[in-house]
Amino acid sequence: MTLQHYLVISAILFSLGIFAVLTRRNAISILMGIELILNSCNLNFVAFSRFVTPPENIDGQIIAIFGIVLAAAEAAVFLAIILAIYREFGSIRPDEVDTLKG
Amino acid sequence: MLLSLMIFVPLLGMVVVLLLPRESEELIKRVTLLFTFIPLILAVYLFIAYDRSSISSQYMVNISWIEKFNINYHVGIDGLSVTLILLTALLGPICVIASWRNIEKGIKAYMALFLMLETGMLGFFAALDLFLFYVFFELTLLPMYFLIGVWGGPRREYAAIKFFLYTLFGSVLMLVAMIAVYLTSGDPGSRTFDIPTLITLASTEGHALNDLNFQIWVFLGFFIGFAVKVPIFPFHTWLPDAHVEAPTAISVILAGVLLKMGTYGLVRINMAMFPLGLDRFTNGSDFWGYSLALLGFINIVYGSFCALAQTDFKKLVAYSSIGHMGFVILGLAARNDTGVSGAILQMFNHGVISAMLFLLVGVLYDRAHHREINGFGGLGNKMPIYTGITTLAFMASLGLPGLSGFVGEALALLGAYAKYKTLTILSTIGIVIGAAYFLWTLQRVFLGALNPDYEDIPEINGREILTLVPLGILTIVLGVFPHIVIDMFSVSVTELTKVMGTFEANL
Amino acid sequence: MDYKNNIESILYFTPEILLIVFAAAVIILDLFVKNRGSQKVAYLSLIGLGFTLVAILITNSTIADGPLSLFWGMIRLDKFAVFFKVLLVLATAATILFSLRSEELDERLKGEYHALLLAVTLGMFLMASSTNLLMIFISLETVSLTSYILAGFLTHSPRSSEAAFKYITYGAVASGTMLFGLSLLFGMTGTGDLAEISQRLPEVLAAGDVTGLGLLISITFILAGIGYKIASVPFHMWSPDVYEGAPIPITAFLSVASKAAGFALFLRFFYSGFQDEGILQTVDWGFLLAVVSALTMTIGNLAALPQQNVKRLLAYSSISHGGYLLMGGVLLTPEGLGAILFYLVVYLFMNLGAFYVVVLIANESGSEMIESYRGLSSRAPLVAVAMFIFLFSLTGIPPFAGFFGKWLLFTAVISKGLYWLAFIGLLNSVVSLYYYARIIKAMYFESPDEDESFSFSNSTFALLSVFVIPTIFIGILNILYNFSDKITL
Amino acid sequence: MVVLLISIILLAPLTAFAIHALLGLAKQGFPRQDILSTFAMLVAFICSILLFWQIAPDPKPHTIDWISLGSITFSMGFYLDSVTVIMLIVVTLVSSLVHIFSIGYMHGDPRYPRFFAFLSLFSFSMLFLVVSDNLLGIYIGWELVGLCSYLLIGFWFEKDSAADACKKAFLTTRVGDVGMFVGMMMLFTRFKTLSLYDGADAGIFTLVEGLSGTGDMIWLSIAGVLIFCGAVGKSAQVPLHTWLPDAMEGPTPVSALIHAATMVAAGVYLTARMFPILTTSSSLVIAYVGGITAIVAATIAIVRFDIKRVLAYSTVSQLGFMMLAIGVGSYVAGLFHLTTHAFFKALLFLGSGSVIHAFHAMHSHHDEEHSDDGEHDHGLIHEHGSEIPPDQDMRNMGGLRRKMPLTFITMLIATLSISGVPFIFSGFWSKDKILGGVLERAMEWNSIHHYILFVVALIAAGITAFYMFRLIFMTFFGVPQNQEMHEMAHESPWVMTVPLLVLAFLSIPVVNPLWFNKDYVKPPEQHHIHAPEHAQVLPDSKTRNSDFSFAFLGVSDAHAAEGEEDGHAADAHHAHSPAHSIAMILSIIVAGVGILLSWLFYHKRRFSAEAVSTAFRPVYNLFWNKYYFDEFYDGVLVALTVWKSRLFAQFDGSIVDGIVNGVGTVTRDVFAAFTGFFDNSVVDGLVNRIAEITWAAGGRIRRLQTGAIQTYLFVVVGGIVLIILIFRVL
Repeated sequence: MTLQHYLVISAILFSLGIFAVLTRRNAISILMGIELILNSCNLNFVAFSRFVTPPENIDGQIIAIFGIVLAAAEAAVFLAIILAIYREFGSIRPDEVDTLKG
Repeated sequence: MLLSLMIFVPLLGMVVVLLLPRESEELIKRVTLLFTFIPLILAVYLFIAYDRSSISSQYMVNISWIEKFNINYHVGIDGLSVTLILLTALLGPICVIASWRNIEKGIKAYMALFLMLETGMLGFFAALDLFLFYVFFELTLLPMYFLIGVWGGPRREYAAIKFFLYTLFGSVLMLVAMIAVYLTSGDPGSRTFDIPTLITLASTEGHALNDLNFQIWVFLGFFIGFAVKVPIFPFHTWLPDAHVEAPTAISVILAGVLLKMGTYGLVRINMAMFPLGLDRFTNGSDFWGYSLALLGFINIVYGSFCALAQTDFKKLVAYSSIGHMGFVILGLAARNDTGVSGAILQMFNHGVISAMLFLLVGVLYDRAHHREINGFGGLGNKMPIYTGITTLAFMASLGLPGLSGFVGEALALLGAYAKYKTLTILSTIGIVIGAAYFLWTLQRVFLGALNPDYEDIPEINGREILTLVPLGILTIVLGVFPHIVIDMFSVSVTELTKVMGTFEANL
Repeated sequence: MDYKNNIESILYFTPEILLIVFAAAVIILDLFVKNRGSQKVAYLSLIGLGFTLVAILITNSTIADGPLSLFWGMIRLDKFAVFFKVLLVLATAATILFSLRSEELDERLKGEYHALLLAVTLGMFLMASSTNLLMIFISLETVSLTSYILAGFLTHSPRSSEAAFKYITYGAVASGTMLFGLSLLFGMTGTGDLAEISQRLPEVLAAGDVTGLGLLISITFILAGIGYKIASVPFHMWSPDVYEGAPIPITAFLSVASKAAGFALFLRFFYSGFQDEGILQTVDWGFLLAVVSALTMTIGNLAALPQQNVKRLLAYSSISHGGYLLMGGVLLTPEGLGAILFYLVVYLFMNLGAFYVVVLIANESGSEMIESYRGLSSRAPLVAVAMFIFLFSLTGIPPFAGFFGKWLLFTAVISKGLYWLAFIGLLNSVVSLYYYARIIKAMYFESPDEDESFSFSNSTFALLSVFVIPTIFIGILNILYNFSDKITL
Repeated sequence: MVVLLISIILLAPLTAFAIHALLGLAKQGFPRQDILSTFAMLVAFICSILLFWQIAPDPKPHTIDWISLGSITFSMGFYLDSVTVIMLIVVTLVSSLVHIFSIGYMHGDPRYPRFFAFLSLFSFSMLFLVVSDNLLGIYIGWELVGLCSYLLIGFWFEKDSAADACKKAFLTTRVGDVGMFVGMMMLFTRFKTLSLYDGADAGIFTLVEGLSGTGDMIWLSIAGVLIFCGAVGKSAQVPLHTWLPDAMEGPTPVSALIHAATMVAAGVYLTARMFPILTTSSSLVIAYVGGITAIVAATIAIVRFDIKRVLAYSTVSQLGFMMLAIGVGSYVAGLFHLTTHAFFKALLFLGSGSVIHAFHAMHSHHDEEHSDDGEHDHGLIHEHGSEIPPDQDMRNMGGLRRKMPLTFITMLIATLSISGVPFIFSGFWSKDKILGGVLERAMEWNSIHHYILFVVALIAAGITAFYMFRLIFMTFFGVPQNQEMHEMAHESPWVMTVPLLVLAFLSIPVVNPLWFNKDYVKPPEQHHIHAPEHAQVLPDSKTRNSDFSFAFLGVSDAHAAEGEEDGHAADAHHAHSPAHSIAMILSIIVAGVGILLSWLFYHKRRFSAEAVSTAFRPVYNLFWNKYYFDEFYDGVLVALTVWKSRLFAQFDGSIVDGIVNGVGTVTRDVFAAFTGFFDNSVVDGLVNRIAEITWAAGGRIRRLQTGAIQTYLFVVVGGIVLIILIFRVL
């Protein structure tokens, strides 16, 4: 397993995330997509810190951990807002939430 | 210091007016009149005390303003600017008196804006720092926009925004050119906006400013900026609308002073600062060499013919000023003593005459509440004095010798003929057409049988006469003794033509 | 540059700490305040901001001899950071004052609201001063997360919830993308410190370990995150909707503070990371940014033209102003930097002022539409005057400060020969006059629908004048022109 | 002394006018303003007489700097020589007489003071024109007299006909003036000065001598002709003559003063002044214009019935004679005819005025003339659209010689004079000089041109005699045509008859004081007239011309000596040249024939004019319709101008604003699907189009803002990809 493998995997993850975000018709799925994106980033960081930076330097892992934390926080806020949306619009289909436009 | 006082007294007046309660209208008017009268006195003093023999600017004040960019509050007057300052200061009180009765709503805001406008105009003519120059130039926009837009006629909003957009469009081009000049004027440390310095730099061999291509582009930038103001065909379409909609006093300022700001800029910046660029457009070698004169010619003929076609009294006068500004452009394009002096004199005289004309239109409009020329007729009997003054103004405007209009036009043409024979001869058509539309108007409004609707139209009253008489006297006096004004700037003009006219034997 | 370890750093970190403390204090006080209507919490947070400001100025005095790098190079304390901190404190204070007067804000959640505002400010402080990829990402997320909540603060209003939803979705994706870019950058250089990155990149580029494409991809991804903060094309699309949906004070806050913080990040990132020739040669960043800025201002202005909702109109106008600001950064020159900082100050006053007028009118007439501004000149003359000063300043007409700001920006651009960009910018200011003038027209040239005049308290006028006076005088008086010389990166 | 006198001459009428004007502005009546003006004129007249003995041997202009620009100075000043003095005397004298006459004629007019104000202003302008030493000054006076003529023709402006006439007069003359101005521009550009005589530095006449080489000669010819254009306008020469007959709408004294004696003669005066710069070719042009005018106007005059129009056309014709004279180089004869004509034509007009006045008495002229509805339908004959006021229609007159003997006698004298009845009447001498000059020129160069011109002039002279006596016969002889009008007719009061007598007195040379002028004692051309001819035959005539001009203009001893021998040569030459005797005989014959014919037609009624007119219907129509000049101008020129202005207005409305419109409309149509609305209350026209485009663009961009979050995100991704692609391509 070389760096390339990790990078390819993370790239695929990232792309899948973007794809999900762009295409899913459900807010939750979008959230999942976002999670995918973030995790691909984490994977990158870890991989880089493993292969690129000297072993004693663990910046990559630290960043990854912070990334996970922030992802969690984001997910929490996101879900809260999705609740609010559901209360107001009775739906969590993102394409139905479009009263603001133009 | 005197000069700065004159410039900012109206601004002070604005503050005072704003502090006054809006109910006490009479007081507001009086205060405004006072604060427009002080600059007049100062201007007259400057006009008399001005040393006619010296080239350099006088009463200079040069205080550092934004030293980081070497921007100074640098004002001063030379013969050219003092002339126009006098014109501005003179029209100030006259316009206030003219607005005495016929501004119904918001007299306070009106007067405040008017005072702000006057500061802008006076400052513009006195500024010797390019940045200051631009700031004052723009400073006249805001009040004008509101004065037309709020107190104007039925289509005032349209006229106001059109005026604003046109001028702003022109002035942003000017801004680019200005910044380019500033950046080219030297190394980061030594850059300057100082007009006299820039003029000397631009004519020193080998300096970056002295490069032909650079000057051509910068010339164009400034030129379009001023051309909108003059206005020069095809940037003129805002003028008739603005004039027709604006209240009388504002039309007077518009035609009397704001148009001159354009031509003044042409002389002060385009001619003095960019001799190479000017030469490119006036050397008569190829099409571009004729372009400036051609524009002047088009203005003259085009404006005159359009005026001939108008049936709205005010529009007619508006188009006639387009025509008359054409003579200024033609004279400037001649870039010799005779032509330039004629042009500048024409600037002053047109300021006075067109002011008279618009005041007269206003007088008639206040009585009849319309401006349809064909709607009148035979007023000559009912309003003899008004008819007399109108005849005087018309005759002056159509260039009757003995009145001020003639001298400027004649000199401009004489100067231009030395350079552009054909164009000048063709431009003389404008003289005939000018006579044609003014006489035709005179006939349709005053001669012939009286239109029964105006059986009891009141004669012009004392207040209106008060506004007109000084201008009338000026037209006659300057027609007989034009040197009163010419001597003011002849030295500066000689200097100017020397600076730029080194390309040819001075005619 | 001397690195401070964590313990030493605490001392220089006082402003941020104060913000955290007061955020907590606000929440606690909110628990004890019986009368929900009372404005104690707001005043407490204002006091907190006051303390913070003092602290900032004190820290400022400590860096007289060169900037400091805190927490082992996580964040940097320099004039640049101080400048933005002061700016942000002012913006936040203004926002709190607006909120006190805004009638749409929910009474029940005052505590959280102000706590969140302070938290956002904290995040922005960090954005302005972070010099490490990790710090950059964390600060960005801090700001974003709190902003999402603030945008959706009107839980009872669908517009607000929708705004929050769009904001978070968009923000999450953008920041995720950015994080990916950051990870790539980290991978290329093996470090998170901007300074080191700027040293290493040329080497690795020269060594060929990294292709220009890789660099381009990572930077573009990062740009997505920053561009989303400063709402620059093509990452601007969230802002109109969010601005329209969010409570007006928050809109004001986002359009000024969040944008300023974004620019702080942008400047620090590009100025400190990309000055090196080697990097500049891989991709023509200057041209990229120039195109982006031209598109931003143009699209913002054009889209603003047909707007009937003043709030939304101002949202688009703030997009175009982002474009103007970007012009200064195009060439990464000191003049550009100075111009941007100066314009940010001006923009703070004139834009907040304009939004404040929107708040006032919305309170009185309950509408944000242009119609509700009809005849304002007769119903509330002073407010109308203030508004036209703000609008003409935004247009960039002398003698108002906006003109001088624009003038600096254009000078910076032209000095590097980008005439076309300057020209586009100036044409845009002509276009912008066109929609600002529609508000002026409504206020001055049209007669009001109903005649009874608005009544405003003196404190309102006092606050208004706080914005009007600088808008008039910053440009004319020669006071602020030189401060930017001291600020370097 | 000279300066003082001239200043008085100029200032007297000016002051009078100023007083009038101020009183008018102050709405103050003033007792007997007529006296004021008249007195001013008399003062001026006396001063002119005094000036007569002040002519310097070699006159220098008295100048002051008017405008001084860096390198150029325009000066203003007087130039005083015999010609100036003669003109001064003529103008002041006729003007004074007309003033006196007007006191009676204009009596009771509501705008009585204004009339005298205008008269004073006119007199000032005319005198200024006469004494000016430079083209600019002349041009100023030139335009000012034009203004006065405008004001006075339109004096009864309630009459639409008067309103039209004054406008026409001003515009027509202005067309000529523009030509003159262009000529001035050419001279100025060449010589850097507009002064004619050598003052501080050389004047045009001196500089002209420096010119040589055909190129310059052509240029100079053009300049000369252009200057002459001014004269064509003012002196109503073909083709710009049409305004003068219409100008008769003005009060009769005005016609007498301005449109007979002085202003219209200014053109002749100018041409004479500019004589030194006239080249052979430009002289020929002038001669032809003069000749054609003479014959055309005369033929038109035959068929007029309006007594004033007859006189008007006769004026035009006589002016043609003068131009002809100058054109052939014998311009002394021209000036001579100018002076004599001034007197007898003024006399004729005043006489006709007295007749008209007589009829007015019944018609209550003044009330009727400017009643607010400017129409006067007396069911009387309509002359081709423009109707003749009944009191001016000769067909209403007849047999007045008993009613108004003084008027009759004086007018008869004038008529004899203008018809060129030999020896006792001044007109004979002057006209004979002209004919003689033409013939002489013809014989010397034996150029076909001048022979033609001579014949033309001769015929014109004959016709002149014919129509003038037609006027006399129709007016004063025969039986009264309109009985009731005849009843009311009466001799005019003394204020009106005295001027008539004075003028009649002046029309009889033996008693004409001017003849005692040291130039005019002997028929003037004796020692002058040949010089130009010599000059003209010389290859380069300019130098000789100017020599000559000084020989004449400065009646100095120095020049006199030269002039004397020149004159002797001339006399010798003259003695042998039969030209003058031939011309004299022929002119007497044609005059006799003309008088005889008109006697047969209009007194004895041997032949009926109607029969002849029907016999030669086409010719008659041509004359009757004044050669269709007016129709031509109205039809073509005016229409063209108006059309063009309309066009331009159109252009302004549509094209200029539409430069962007084209783009605008297209773009708008493209964006029409997207753009939602358009705020038409803000702007239209040019800005409107730009607005529409920008609006449309804005609308389009708005549409991108769909409100669906995923679209936004798609844009984000697309943007990123795009950037990367672009910068990889780059």
